[in-house]
Amino acid sequence: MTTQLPPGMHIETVDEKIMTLNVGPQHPGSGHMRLIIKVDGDYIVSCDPDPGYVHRGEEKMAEYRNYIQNIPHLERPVIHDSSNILYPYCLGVEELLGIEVPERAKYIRVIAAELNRCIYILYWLAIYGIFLGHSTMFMWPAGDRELFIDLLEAMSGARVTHAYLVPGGVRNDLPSNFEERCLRQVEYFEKRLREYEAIFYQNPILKARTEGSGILSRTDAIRLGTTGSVLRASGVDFDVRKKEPYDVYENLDFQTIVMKEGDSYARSRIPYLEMFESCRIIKDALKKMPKSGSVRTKLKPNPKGGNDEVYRRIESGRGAIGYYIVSNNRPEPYRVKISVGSFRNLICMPYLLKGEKLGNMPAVYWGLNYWPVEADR
Amino acid sequence: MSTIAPQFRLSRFIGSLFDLIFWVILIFSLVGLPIVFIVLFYIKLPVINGQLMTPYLAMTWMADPSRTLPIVKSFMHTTIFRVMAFPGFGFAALLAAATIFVERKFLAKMQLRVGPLYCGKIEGILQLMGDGFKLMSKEIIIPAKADKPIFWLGPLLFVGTAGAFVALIPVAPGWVVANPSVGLLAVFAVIGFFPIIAVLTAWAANSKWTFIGGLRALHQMVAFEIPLILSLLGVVILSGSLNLSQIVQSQEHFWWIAFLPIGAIVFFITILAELERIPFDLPEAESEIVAGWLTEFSGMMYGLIQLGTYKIICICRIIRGSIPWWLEWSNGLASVSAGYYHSRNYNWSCNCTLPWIATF
Amino acid sequence: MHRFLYSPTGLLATLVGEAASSFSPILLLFTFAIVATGPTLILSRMIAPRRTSNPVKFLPMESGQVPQGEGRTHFMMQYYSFVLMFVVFDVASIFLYAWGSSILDLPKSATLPIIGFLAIIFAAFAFALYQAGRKNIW
Amino acid sequence: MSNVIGIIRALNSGVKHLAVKRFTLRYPEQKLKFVGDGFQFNPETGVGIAGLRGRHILFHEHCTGCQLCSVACEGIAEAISMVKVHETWKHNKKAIMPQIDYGKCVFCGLCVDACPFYALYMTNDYELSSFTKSALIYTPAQLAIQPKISQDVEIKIDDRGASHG
Amino acid sequence: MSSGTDKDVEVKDTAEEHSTSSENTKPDSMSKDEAKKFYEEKGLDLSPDVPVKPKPIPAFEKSLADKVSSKFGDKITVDYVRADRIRVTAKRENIVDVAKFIRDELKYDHAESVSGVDYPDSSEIEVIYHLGSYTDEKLGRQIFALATRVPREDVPNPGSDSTRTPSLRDVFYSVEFHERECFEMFGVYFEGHPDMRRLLLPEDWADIPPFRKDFKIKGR
Amino acid sequence: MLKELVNQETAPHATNVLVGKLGDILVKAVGKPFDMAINWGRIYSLWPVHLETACCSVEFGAASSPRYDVERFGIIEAFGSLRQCDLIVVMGTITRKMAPRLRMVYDQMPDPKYVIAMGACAITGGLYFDSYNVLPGIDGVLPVDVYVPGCPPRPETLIQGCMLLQEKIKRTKAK
Repeated sequence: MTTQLPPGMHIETVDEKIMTLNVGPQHPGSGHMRLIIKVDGDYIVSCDPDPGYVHRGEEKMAEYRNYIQNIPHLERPVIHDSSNILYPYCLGVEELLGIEVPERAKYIRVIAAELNRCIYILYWLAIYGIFLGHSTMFMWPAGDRELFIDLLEAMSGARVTHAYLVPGGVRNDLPSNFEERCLRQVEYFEKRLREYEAIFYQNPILKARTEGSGILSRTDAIRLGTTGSVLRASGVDFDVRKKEPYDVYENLDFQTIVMKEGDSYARSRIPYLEMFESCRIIKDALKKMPKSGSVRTKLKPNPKGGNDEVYRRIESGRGAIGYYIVSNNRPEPYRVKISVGSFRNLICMPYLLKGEKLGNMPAVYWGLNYWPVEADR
Repeated sequence: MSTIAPQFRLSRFIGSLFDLIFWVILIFSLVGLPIVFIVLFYIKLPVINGQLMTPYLAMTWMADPSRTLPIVKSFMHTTIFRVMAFPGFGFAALLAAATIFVERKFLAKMQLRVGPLYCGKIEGILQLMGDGFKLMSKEIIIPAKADKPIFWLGPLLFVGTAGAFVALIPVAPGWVVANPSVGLLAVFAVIGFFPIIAVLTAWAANSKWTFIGGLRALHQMVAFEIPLILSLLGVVILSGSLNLSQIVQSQEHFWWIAFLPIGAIVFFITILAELERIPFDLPEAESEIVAGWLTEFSGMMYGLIQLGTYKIICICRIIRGSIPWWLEWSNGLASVSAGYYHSRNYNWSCNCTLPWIATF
Repeated sequence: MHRFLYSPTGLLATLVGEAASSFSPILLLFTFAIVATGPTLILSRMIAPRRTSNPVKFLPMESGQVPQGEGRTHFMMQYYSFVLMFVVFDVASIFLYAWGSSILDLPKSATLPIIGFLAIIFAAFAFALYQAGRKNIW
Repeated sequence: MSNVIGIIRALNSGVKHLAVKRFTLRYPEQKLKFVGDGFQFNPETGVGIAGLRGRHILFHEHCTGCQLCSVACEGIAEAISMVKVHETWKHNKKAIMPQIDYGKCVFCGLCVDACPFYALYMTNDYELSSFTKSALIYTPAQLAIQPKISQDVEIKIDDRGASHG
Repeated sequence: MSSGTDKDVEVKDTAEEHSTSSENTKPDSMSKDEAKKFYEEKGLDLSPDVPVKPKPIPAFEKSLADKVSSKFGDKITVDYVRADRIRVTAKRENIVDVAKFIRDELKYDHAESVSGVDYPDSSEIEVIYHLGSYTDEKLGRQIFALATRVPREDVPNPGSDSTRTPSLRDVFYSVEFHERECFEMFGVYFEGHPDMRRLLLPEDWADIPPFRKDFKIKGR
Repeated sequence: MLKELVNQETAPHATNVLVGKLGDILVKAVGKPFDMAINWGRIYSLWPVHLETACCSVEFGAASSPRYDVERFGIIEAFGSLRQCDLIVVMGTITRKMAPRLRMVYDQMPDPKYVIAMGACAITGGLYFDSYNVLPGIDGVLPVDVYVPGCPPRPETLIQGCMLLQEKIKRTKAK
């Protein structure tokens, strides 16, 4: 009697004792996605992530736009980390077209990327705070984030969607007295960051909620192919900025933060500690940056790539972002594939949530540093 | 025969009745009252207190404080005044409103922002009135498969039980609505109602979130009730009475907190749990189960439940005052924890120092 | 006073009368709260817009999805033991008040059984707390 | 015990912030000051001049009707369409000028980059909300109007925290 | 929309004219430096469309590629070996063996992405696994691109036509969601995958898989 | 009128007319201040529903952050059930998968409810005008009250949009 259903379709069987909860899309604890969670009492029996609510077909549309027109598009998946998601694209296109980037532009790019990383992490931290019921931890990072937004606004002119990095450099030069202002704000920001320690990270109630929940062992972290803070929280020392330095990261002074516990607490703490490193990088880059010079190599109006392909990656706030670009002797790329950290970490969700208590769900879910818009592309 | 029956609907009939009552009251107050006063001028009145109460005098009573005070005083000692106004319902409701507003501003300051500002010109002082008006003019949605009578009754029962709670609290010497000799036990009896109401409404709403939330509320309130009871035992032993007024009077010289610090801490923690305040906000943990057992409530129903909740908060603060274990100290701590943790709209643990509550 | 003590009905009447006089205000405030706030619900029903044409509005809230299954189901809650403990110990601990309020008038030997009683309660509490620490059995 | 100390430290941290200045910018009364007059572009060096990317301003006397801005927007948002204008300008032989639909515009600034005649800039004006979609379409005449801007508040950092004065 | 395309064509024409005219003025016999000077005087762009300089083949990557090719011989083809990047194409019959060899012998332990590329001209869809390594220090910079080609049908019927390849989920666990995405976007069915369901697209999607080249988006 | 009232035959009808007219006058006299009071309450108590549809939610978060603090206007992100909300801010792109859910969320909210279309994607589709999975604006799904352009709009623009919405509420009838 049972007919063969086409793949992609299945029939739900309802168990009396197991309750199916749709966490999302309209749910205070979900982002732009849905988790189909089955609970037996207070325990999660299974979790089936259902992303795709923001799937906009960026990769398909990139095939119809030339290399410059793709810039505003490809930063949309993570608008609050837009410099970082454009970074590998610019690197890849530069490799395809054989463009050299001026030295000063490289430093400016690194500064923009690090500022943007801080902006991303602060936003994520704010969300993490409010989902653990800590509204002060929403307000403080969301407010301090504005300091860096001001800096990037002065650099590029837009609050979040900067479209600042382009193949060949950056779009405009730094404004006057930027360095002094940047140094002042970064120093103030480091002072502010230490305030979070007492109210959030050393808070016993937060620790009780996050410590020991959703433990991901080192072997599992490698096997599941996780990336970014999830990977480093499980004790794997891997950071693309260190392992495969791009632009001028090899000249700069910073270190990778690694923790061994692999639980939600470690996953929430690593991005926080990385912000201190970002501040170090910014200060170091401001010191080492050439004070004047060109910031952009001019491109042809409609540059064409060869019959070639390239895979470039960088480290963003959510993990490695890789661009796989195939070109085809045309002004448009033949295929663009964005391999993003959020999508790679998505596989952890059913793995970690199974057997957890329902109360640990927000801590585990947002500890994965998951930004649904990026994962859906 | 069947021509009338299908068209007649009880709900519509009752609705029209209420409509009628509304208009009658309105027209009476606009038209009838002036007429009454006009008529009063032309009718002879009896002698009161050796004075002929002319209509003129009756009018001056309203303006002359020396004549008004005796009447107000005698009214103040009636039970109905106590129930309605001072230690009773009106006072608690006003206090609850003040609590919400002060908390909102206080929390905003702690989070480096302003809080309500534009509603009511002066620092958003009318914000709660605005919220109240809005909630009153919102549609009330009853879910399709809900158990309607219980669903309607839920908020009313909640407010009513909170009111019953108010009745037991001595606010000042001699100012208490109900003064039973076993007042403390009555407090526990009233507290025991809240989980039942939560579970009933949760079950009635026929939604998954309310269901889980109601069960969590039940379990949490029930689990913390025995520690709550035991933590107050020490006070009863020391003061030798179960009457709340007598307990208060027994601490005229020094507070029992000096002898019972552990009990005090246990009481503080358990009362937080009983009130579903942060960090014990599992029944309303909005990032897991949308709004717990409040999920399906809309409009004024939600407003009533918020009113009830804040009333209980105020009462519990007064309990802390009337069993003055920590007084300023506790209120200070509570005020800090307000900014420190927060869930739902403005559901902060306890609230800021209002020392005049505790000064008696 | 003695007169009432000798006649059981008189005692009952006294007790009932006292209870009525001291507890009735509670009931009065309970009803007053309902009477005072109930009209807001009716008023709200009168002045608020009501659009009942859309049946989707009355579905249970399910995060923007069409709900699957019933809201009222058999549901295993792992905290059931708390309720059992409550039923047993809540009543028992209320009795402590009877003892506690008159402890100074009682002979000292009366303390012994109550200490035994307390020991039982606290042993059970300790066991419950110990179980609470073992998260895996919740 | 460490838990108690942790809670007390957290409370202390919260209390300290009662003395920190409020960070709020009271928007309708105060407005943020931005770097520069708006985003501009120098086609000769190929590098832009930093500034806020608000709505555009069109200098009629420079616009030649070359459609480069429209073409630049072609694959991005298709916000710019060329419309006939009644005026006949000296440079503009085709008598067409850009008309921008802010319901589509994404404020990327690539049209400004594309304009080789210094005719299109972006200004500091960002208050564009409206009740209808059609009010979001700005004709060339509307685009030529210099926006009134009163942006004077800046972020200040001192010992008592950051504030807006 | 129509006017837009017209404009597009117009500009492309002008651009081509521009480039052809500059080529025409360029004398045929010119050394590289002379050409550079010529371009600089004209104020024209210097960047070539296609990088021309040949890069040396790095030794470490070459050794890795040799290991694979010596093991499998002509079952696989090594497409290129560049700095930090190796690309190998295997037939779909032995892609599982190749992947196992790469995992066990070369110590690549996870897949970074699974991408498909549609080639309608040769009627094939290419599936590329970008593999990386966390455990081996030396492989930190390396990305190993393992590709395979599957036949493509003009009228796709995802799941029940010949566009299928063995799944690598048992070899690299991390490809699970990537393969699901590849399935819905290209219609490549991965045999042996435990949960081959739709992931990102809406439940009622009834069109052909959207990332195929014959799926046209609006107005293009 | 008076004659009709006195006349035995036309009296019932005329009384009805009179009473009806009196009622109209009363409703007008009472209704206007009543409307004003209720609208005043609605203006300063807009609780937006928590529905993040796309990336504009970042700027919505920024608007409720300490810097822009929309709680000044009484707008609190009612972090809970949609049954207690009255404003739905469509934060960006609506995909085909999200559209039915969006409509359902809107349907389940209690009346009166308001819609703000935030960002270019919500207004016209914006960048994704030719995407296969994105709706060209939400006008076909929801009745929009205020359009807030930008990609994403600055928080100031959003606040300006909210003020426009307040103006709109002020001029509508209460029921």
